Amino acid sequence: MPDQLPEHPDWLWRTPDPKPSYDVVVVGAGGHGLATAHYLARNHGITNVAVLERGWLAGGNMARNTTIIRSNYLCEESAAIYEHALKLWEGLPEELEYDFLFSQRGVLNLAHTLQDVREGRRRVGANRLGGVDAEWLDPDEVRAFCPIVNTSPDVRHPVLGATLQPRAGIAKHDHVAWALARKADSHGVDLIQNCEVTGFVRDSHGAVVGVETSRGRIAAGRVALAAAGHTSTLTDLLGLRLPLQSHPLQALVSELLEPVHPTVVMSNHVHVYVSQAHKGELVMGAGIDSYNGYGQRGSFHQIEHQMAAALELFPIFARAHVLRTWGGIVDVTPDASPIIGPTPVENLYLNCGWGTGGFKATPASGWVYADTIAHGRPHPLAAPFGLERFTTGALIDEHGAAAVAH
Amino acid sequence: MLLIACPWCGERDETEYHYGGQAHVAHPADPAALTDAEWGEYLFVRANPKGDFAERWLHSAGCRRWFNVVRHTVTHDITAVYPAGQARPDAHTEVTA
Amino acid sequence: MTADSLAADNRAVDRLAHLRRSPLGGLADRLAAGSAPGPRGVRLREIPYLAQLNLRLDPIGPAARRVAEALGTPLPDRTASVTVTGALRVLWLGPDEWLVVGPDGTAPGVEQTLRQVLGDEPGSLVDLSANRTTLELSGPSARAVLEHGCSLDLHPRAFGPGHCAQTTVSKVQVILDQTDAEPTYRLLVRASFARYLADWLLDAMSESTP
Amino acid sequence: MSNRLPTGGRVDRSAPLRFTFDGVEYTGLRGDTLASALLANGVLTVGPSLYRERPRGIVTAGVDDPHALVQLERPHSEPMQLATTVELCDGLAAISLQGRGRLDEAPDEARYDKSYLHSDVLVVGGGPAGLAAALTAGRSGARVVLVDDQPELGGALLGGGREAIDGRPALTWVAEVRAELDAQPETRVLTRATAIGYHDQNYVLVAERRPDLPGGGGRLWHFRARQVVLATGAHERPLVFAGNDRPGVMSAAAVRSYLNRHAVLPGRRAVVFTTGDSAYATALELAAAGAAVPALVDTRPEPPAALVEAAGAAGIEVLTGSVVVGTEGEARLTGVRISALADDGSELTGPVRELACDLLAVCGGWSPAVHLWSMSRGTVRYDEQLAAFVPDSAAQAVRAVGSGRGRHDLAGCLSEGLTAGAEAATAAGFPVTAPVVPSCSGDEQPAPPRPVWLVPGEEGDPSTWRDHFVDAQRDATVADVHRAIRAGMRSVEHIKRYTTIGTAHDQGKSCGVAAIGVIAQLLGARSPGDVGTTTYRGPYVPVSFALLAGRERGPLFDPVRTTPVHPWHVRRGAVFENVGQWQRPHYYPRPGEDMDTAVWRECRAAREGVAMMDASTLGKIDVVGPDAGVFLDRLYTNGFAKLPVGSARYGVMCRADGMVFDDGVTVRLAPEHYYLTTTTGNAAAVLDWMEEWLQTEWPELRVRCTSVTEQWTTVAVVGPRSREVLAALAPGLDVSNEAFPFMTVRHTELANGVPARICRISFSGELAYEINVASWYGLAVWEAVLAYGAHAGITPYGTETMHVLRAEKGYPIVGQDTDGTVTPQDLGMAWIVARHKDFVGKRSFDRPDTSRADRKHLVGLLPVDRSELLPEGAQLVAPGADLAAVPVDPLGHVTSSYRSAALGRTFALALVRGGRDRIGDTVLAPLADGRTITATITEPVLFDPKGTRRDG
Ligand SMILES: Cc1cc2nc3c(=O)[nH]c(=O)nc-3n(C[C@H](O)[C@H](O)[C@H](O)COP(=O)(O)OP(=O)(O)OC[C@H]3O[C@@H](n4cnc5c(N)ncnc54)[C@H](O)[C@@H]3O)c2cc1C
Ligand SMILES: NC(=O)c1ccc[n+]([C@@H]2O[C@H](COP(=O)([O-])OP(=O)(O)OC[C@H]3O[C@@H](n4cnc5c(N)ncnc54)[C@H](O)[C@@H]3O)[C@@H](O)[C@H]2O)c1
Ligand SMILES: Cc1cc2nc3c(=O)[nH]c(=O)nc-3n(C[C@H](O)[C@H](O)[C@H](O)COP(=O)(O)O)c2cc1C
Ligand SMILES: [Zn+2]
Repeated sequence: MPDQLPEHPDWLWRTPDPKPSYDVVVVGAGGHGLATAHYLARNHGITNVAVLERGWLAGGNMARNTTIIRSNYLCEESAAIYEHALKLWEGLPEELEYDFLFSQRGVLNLAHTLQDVREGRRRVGANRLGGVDAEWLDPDEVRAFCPIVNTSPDVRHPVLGATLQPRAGIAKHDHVAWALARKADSHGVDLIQNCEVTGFVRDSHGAVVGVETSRGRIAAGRVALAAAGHTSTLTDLLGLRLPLQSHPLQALVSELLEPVHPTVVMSNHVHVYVSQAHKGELVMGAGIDSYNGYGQRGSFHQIEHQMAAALELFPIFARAHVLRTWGGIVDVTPDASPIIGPTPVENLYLNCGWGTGGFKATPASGWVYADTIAHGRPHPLAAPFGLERFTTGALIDEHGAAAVAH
Repeated sequence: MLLIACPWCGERDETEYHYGGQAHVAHPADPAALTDAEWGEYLFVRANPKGDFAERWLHSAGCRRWFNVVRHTVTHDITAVYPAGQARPDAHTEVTA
Repeated sequence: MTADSLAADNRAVDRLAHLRRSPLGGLADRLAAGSAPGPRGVRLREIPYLAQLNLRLDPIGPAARRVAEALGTPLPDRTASVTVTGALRVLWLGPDEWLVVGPDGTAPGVEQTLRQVLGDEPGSLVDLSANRTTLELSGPSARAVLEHGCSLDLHPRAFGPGHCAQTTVSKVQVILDQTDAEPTYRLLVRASFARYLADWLLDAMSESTP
Repeated sequence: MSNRLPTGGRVDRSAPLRFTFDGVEYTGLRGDTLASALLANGVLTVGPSLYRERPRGIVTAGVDDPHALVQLERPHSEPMQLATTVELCDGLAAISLQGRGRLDEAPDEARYDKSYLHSDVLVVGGGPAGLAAALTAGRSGARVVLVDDQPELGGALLGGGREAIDGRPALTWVAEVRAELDAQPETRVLTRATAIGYHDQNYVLVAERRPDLPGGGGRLWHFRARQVVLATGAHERPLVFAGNDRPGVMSAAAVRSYLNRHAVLPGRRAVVFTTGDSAYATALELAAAGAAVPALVDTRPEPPAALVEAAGAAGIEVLTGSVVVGTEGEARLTGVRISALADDGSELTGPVRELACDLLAVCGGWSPAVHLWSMSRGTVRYDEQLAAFVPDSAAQAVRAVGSGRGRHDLAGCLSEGLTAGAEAATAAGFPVTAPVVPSCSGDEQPAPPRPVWLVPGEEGDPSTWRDHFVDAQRDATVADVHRAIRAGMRSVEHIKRYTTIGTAHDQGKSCGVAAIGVIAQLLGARSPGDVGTTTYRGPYVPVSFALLAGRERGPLFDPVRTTPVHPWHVRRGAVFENVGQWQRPHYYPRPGEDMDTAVWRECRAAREGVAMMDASTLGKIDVVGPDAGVFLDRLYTNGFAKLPVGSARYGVMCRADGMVFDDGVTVRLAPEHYYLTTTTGNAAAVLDWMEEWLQTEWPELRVRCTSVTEQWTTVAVVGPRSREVLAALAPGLDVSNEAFPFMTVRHTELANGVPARICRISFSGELAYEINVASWYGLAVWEAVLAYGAHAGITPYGTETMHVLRAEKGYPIVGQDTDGTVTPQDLGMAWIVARHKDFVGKRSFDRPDTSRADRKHLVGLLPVDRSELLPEGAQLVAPGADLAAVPVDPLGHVTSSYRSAALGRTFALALVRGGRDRIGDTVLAPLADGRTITATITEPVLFDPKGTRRDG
């Protein structure tokens, strides 16, 4: 008999009404907002916290991502924060007392050109120096690790090798969010849904002292944005302009299939990333749409291209069926790295720009953000990701590592 | 698949075009006169409204002309198309809700 | 001056003809084999070595008038798309851009004449005859074949003889020029993409041919 | 046992078809679906449920079936097919599934096609409403397309029997309409064609099944429609009661459809359970077909008297105000338990009555198929009267008609269709008026239903109702919904994700709204309207990856670009490298040679004799106009306006952020005519970049750019003996150093008469020429060069040798030695950055980070062991670094690394932090296998640093 998914806990979270005032108001109950609330309470003892969510909890990108978790980023700064996340993931099911199906099945990043090979080897080397597990596989080893990948040399874009991060994998996105929400709630954090932040309350010095919401004004000692694709719509209200563009990013699932795909495969060159979730559906991401969009939908040609690309690498998928497609709104920065830290506006903190790849960072993002908010200065792992880099030019360019993202 | 009317060629599928981001961002006349912050802003910061957005498209598979479009970033309704260099025809303020 | 006299001199070409290879020269048999006659038929062939001069200039300047006189026809605008003058077809490509297409060997003559009438007006005239080749797709099913990979509205109410467009067919950019109502289309394609386009068309034609 | 009725139905009794299911042989008829054929053979059970392994049966007759999933094995292999939509064919073989399909490793041989079509009016759905719409729209002369997912038109009428239009059987009207549509020159009808997605700007995707093709391929239609009419009908809802998943519990409309369309009697003794009028027809027709119908259970206390009377006349007892509360049986239904229900629906009243039966036909109400409407961003609202979500306001040029918007009588459907067709055509510019609505009978406007969302269990409370299935495909029950709510969930989206209701193969087509009803009830909401729906997403039915991929697979996946010389490269046995879409010779091994040996040989030829390469893939752009020089000055870091006519210059372009973007040589052919070359991979990007600046920033510049990449074939002739080869090849040209100096261009006629543009430039440090000819002559000229160079042993070389030669000279390759984070200064090219003019990106060099002294610099590396090759991509660390103490501080990485014939050793280029200040230092490259290579940092130019060789 096929695996039953693990039972959820009997109790998840309360549905409280907002109080007039909190020490910290987190805007956005995605994974990052929830993890921030959890670590504010757990690591810093700050529990008079509200997480305000315009819709249903974790209904943004957290509900929509392809759940790939890895830390094999190119730049030291990125690898450090993503690896911090991966280490946290490894203990998170226990910490949160919730089996959210974290599965370290490895991630292959395929190389199809000589330049891909150079870049792959470069990343493997950099990762190893950074303490991130990484291996280089030749095509035969790729086939051994994932037998359904077409490693024939006679295809248009033959597989010339791959990087493998064995500790990478996937987790069940919704359950992660609920696990964080449940813990945050149990620490006393108020998770307030259907509560959209529509404005900011500022004192005579311009410091933010509260938010206006669809459920009334809420005073706040500090306001921490974790609104992903919507971040700049909020900072626009403060006249704070950010290097962010919100784009549609689509994904899709197949019907349930017997296990065929043992790992996670990503190919920047052919534009594929795919895993098979526990229930049995293939989970696959499409390319990012070029234009700005807040519609949680993208253009269908992305999906068509994605399918053609998938069949180049996985001929066995030809007769799998697309069951459902959807889109999210990802906030992309010029260097494909996030922005974390204080802002020029007093009491206002920023955690955004995770773009196409922030699910994997969820616990570390919350960890460093909570620390930053609690101490009013960037956590060391967050320090390189401040807004100043767009002035100094010290970008953390992850386009290579993140080309198709995740 | 958006349908965009090139001012020169008429309605074509989105795949014939190349997206160019926010319209009406002029290259500073004298970059050397700018502070690092101002230059950084020119390089990296663009409007990102949820609502009507004046943006650039290039008809790359057609007449190869750049032009401007006012498109709603939620509904994708296109309310204006005009050649590069022309002022934005409508006086809408961008909605950021 | 008539357009045909413009296009007269092709001696140089004759002399070198044996050295030329067209991008699809080796494929003629396959193109023929993929074609089919009949009421649902469709034919595909390469028309190699067409003269192609890319002309760019201000459409309302004095040079445009001089060019029109030399060609014997005004430069087409978008709505006119194509004008035919003698053996030459003038294709509208953009608000200040045209492609003058003529028979094999006519490029030098046309170029010389146009360069003269252009004078020192800022514009450009670039010989692209070898940059692209031409595939001709014709027959009752030609439109249906194109519709497998071209998102333009090719219905006679929207597109017909005298229309041209730059667009994409499958993954390839083409200049599409409908030359008659049968319909017959010319697809002008960059040489390095010609093989792919031909293969793609042959594959799409197998939908239409029995 | 045969359940096939002797007469009737739309099946061809003269054409028996053999098929197997789970290995057992059966026969069916043309016109059957796999499901109807199975039912005809008395097979009802299709496969156990996903988690609980409960037996499950066929429920509906269409795309909304929750259980009837099979694995097709013949005529082709395909997982997760609905037996209710698979058309039977001879030799078909299928097996049952337990909720999961199996992918077949055998290659998929089917054909997949796409087509783009524009229409004035697109009608989705070929039932009475859609037919009526297409008919009027078509009469206007507009371009009309009607798509329907069934093999024949008629929609719900195909499953009916008693409906009449203009006094004749409704299907006669259908046939007449079809004939008229076929005769309209601009109308097109597609059957077996399912609209799967409705996107912005009236972009509708339609998946057409083509079972006639071998392998069962399909076609994906891309429609752009000025106006759309959605006539997609409605799905009958199940009811939620204990044991409602037992095989033998079927949709009442489906039972009727099997009876009338396939002449199959799915049960001998049937109970009907309904919340409204429509199932009375099922009961009556079952009885007429010979089944015993002991009871019709109606939730309404007072159903319409005429219906009750008609049922009574047929010997059917109508139990009003009642519900089925449970079922009996194991693999198949053997009986039901019936009870009265309190007025407020909260509890069962009165005694439970048991009735033996083998079929329970259920109608829980009708849910208009609002999927496409919703995908078009139209809003839906909950209609209390209809107990259904119906289309509300449109967001695009679309109209919904018929039972797809809650209109459940034939005359009404026709009327709405005729009107919408006329309105749509008129709006598309083809004015027409709707004809008079014909008279209809046999399908009258139903009385209001009495929805019952949750039939109380006979015992326990919702937390224990584990056999009240809400989404049976996911084995999700009322107890699961209850648990989600008890855990704190309030949003329907959360409950969906917690219980996985609505996420299975059918995407909740039948159970979705029923689930909302259950949720509303358990939340204590006033109405399902307060709970709302989850988001409808495409595709409307699952479609294969292969269909979406279309014909652009395998060889057609991505164009392969080749040069005119390509056939020669192939003949010569070149090993190719993909560079962008181009295929370029990587090296030309001779028999027995590996890559290293071949490259060593090719390099030596270039350094010692003469070698040639096909450089045609370089991007080439004609830049023409009085301001061309000024324009190039603004784009390149160095100056071009003052370049003499006939001369060439190397240039570097940066992005506005100051990072190197491209490089190449530009020649000034005439005062107003430059000929610019780009790297192979960047050709299109550079042209786009140039035009972007011209059109959007500097429209005042009188410059025009034209790509001439394929106009020219470029043959590079390289090496000390290249001059003598050129002299022979171009007899009319004075090739002396004085007459044809470095970085100049000449026009000449080659010995074979071909006109050529020859540039004396060098990417190897050797004396070298690039011969450009019209690409028609490319192959001939390549062969001529080869012939004229034969006596000098001219050697063709590929990209690898090119890379070695340039690396020996320290010339970077953009994209290999740079990665978008490298400035010209980082490359040691401060000399190429003009101080007295502005250019794109210049301001960026003054930013704090870009002006740091310890940025990564391009340097040379010489492994201490002269034969040790550094792997490209290898990281570099300081000597003495403790590799075990992660994180280890990296100094940089190897960008290029080769064996040099000229140097007689290995060498590399690398980006190293503060590298120019470390020349002479050693660094370590830790390798994957645990070894480390020690290397010395040097200047990047390792061969002929004084440049003495380039003049020959
Ligand atoms: C299709 C897709 C695939 C992806 N795949 C991967 C992957 O494989 N691996 C990976 O690491 N990452 C992936 N990502 C990226 C990842 O999902 C995001 O980076 C991450 O979820 C963002 O953080 P979040 O969870 O906090 O954001 P969200 O879940 O989007 O949270 C932001 C929340 O803020 C709320 N909000 C916004 N405005 C307001 C307001 N004014 N008031 C109150 N609340 C507000 C939103 O409703 C939302 O719930 C993918 C993303 C998409 C769309
Ligand atoms: N008495 C009742 O309560 C009741 C309830 C429902 C329907 N009806 C009757 O059924 C008929 C309904 O007529 P109608 O025309 O509105 O609907 P219909 O159900 O007759 O026709 C809809 C057609 O659209 C097709 N379809 C649905 N989605 C599609 C898609 N995405 N792509 C392609 N095809 C698609 C269906 O297969 C069907 O053939 C009327 O006669 C009505 O009275 C009665
Ligand atoms: C990893 C993952 C797996 C999913 N699996 C399924 C699935 O099996 N069936 C399904 O209907 N939807 C599945 N979904 C998609 C959700 O139903 C839904 O489309 C997504 O959360 C976006 O929400 P929306 O479509 O309501 O906007 C999955 C989503 C993710 C991120
Ligand atoms: Zn255009």
